[in-house]
Amino acid sequence: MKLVYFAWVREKVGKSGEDVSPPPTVETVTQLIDWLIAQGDNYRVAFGDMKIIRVAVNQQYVTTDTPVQPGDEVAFFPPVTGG
Amino acid sequence: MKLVYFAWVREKVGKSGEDVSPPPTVETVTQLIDWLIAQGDNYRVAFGDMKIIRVAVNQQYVTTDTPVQPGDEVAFFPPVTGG
Amino acid sequence: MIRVQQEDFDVSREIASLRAGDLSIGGICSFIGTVRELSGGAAISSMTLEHYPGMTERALSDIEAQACARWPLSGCLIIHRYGKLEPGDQIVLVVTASAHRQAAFDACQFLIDWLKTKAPFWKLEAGTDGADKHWVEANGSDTLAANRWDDTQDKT
Amino acid sequence: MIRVQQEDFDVSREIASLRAGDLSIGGICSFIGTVRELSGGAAISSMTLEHYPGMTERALSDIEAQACARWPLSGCLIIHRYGKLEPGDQIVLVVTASAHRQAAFDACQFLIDWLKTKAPFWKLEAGTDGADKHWVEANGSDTLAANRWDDTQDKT
Repeated sequence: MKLVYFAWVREKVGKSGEDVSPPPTVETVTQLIDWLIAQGDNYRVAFGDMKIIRVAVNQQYVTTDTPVQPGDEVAFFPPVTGG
Repeated sequence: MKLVYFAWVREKVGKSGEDVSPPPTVETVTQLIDWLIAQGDNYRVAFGDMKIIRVAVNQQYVTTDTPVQPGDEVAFFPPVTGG
Repeated sequence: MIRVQQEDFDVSREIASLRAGDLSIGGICSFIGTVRELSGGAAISSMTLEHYPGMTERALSDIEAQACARWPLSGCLIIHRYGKLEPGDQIVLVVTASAHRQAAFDACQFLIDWLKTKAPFWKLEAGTDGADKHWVEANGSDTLAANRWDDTQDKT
Repeated sequence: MIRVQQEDFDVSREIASLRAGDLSIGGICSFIGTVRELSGGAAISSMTLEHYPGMTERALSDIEAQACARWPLSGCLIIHRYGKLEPGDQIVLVVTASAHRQAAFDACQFLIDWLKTKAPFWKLEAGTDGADKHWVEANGSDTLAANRWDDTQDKT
């Protein structure tokens, strides 16, 4: 599973992306985040306030109850500020 | 008093403008139009349907009960179609 | 700023001149009206725009002042052409610049709605055979579009 | 048509290319977003726009298709820049062309409202001392502006 991070989520996690292989019990975005938080303080800090985290799976906006699976590209980022 | 005509009002009257000296009894736009109509068929045709005539006195839109006086510039034209 | 002219205009150049280094501007809205080849279903070969010199400039300046009083604009430009134009030609340009995009959009629409119903211009269209010329009739939907600005003192 | 690029753009050239001799067009609305020198009251020296390559192009193409389905557009263009920009620089361009001006205005506003709230871009501002960098926070009024398009299937 490919994870990508943008803006201050990227800065707090400390990298712009990574390939991860969470256990099969990780079936949704929420479970993926919980698993990441258990991997280190950088994730705990980045995902500390989920109200200001947006998630895209395979480049489409999703809610946190969306399923994830091996091969997916999952992106985490703050509310956007383009335009 | 200076009269100016635009678009098909100009074509129907047969000139783009003229200097006129109506009698002192002509005190409003309506009275001016009635006086013009009495001057010839070209005016009768041009002012046949006042619903589609717009009037400006001294380059400001006015209603037909507006006073007119010597020295005024009075313009008659169809509803505008710019933009 | 208003201009009534026969010459064509270039929107990039006009926007650059309007901005003139004003770094408080966050958004620039512009509208260009162009000559369509069809008018009421019939093809036209050209259109001649007549206007009322003197009143046109006065009326455009007045409406520009109204837009500037109603919305927080950093800049405003109206250019309206007259004379003979062909399908595809530019007729009119409205540009509004503001710190805030909604003000720029609202003022730009207000100005073009006004131009359509109040600016003293008249279009004489020539058909493709060159002989058939007729004056364009005013459009009821333009009057409705203009009237919506009477109901609200402020749409920002 | 959508483009995501570092390079600047020229609105006249883009409009000419979008029109491409289409004589059914009667109105062209455009919006340019520019970098302001003040952000939340503090002067900035530069702004760096990060985006999500891949998702950006996909999302912009999707919203362009939605605008074309919703309004009768003859042409539509979105250009969004990324990378380092300075006060006064152009950030974004939206151009919509239609036979009818209201469709052009509505589609243009719809697209810029959407870009502000959904396009995956993030602004990192640098203060005038060069050291202080901070991520711009999303603006609640932008979300309200975008939401108004959910209530109406058709604003033409």
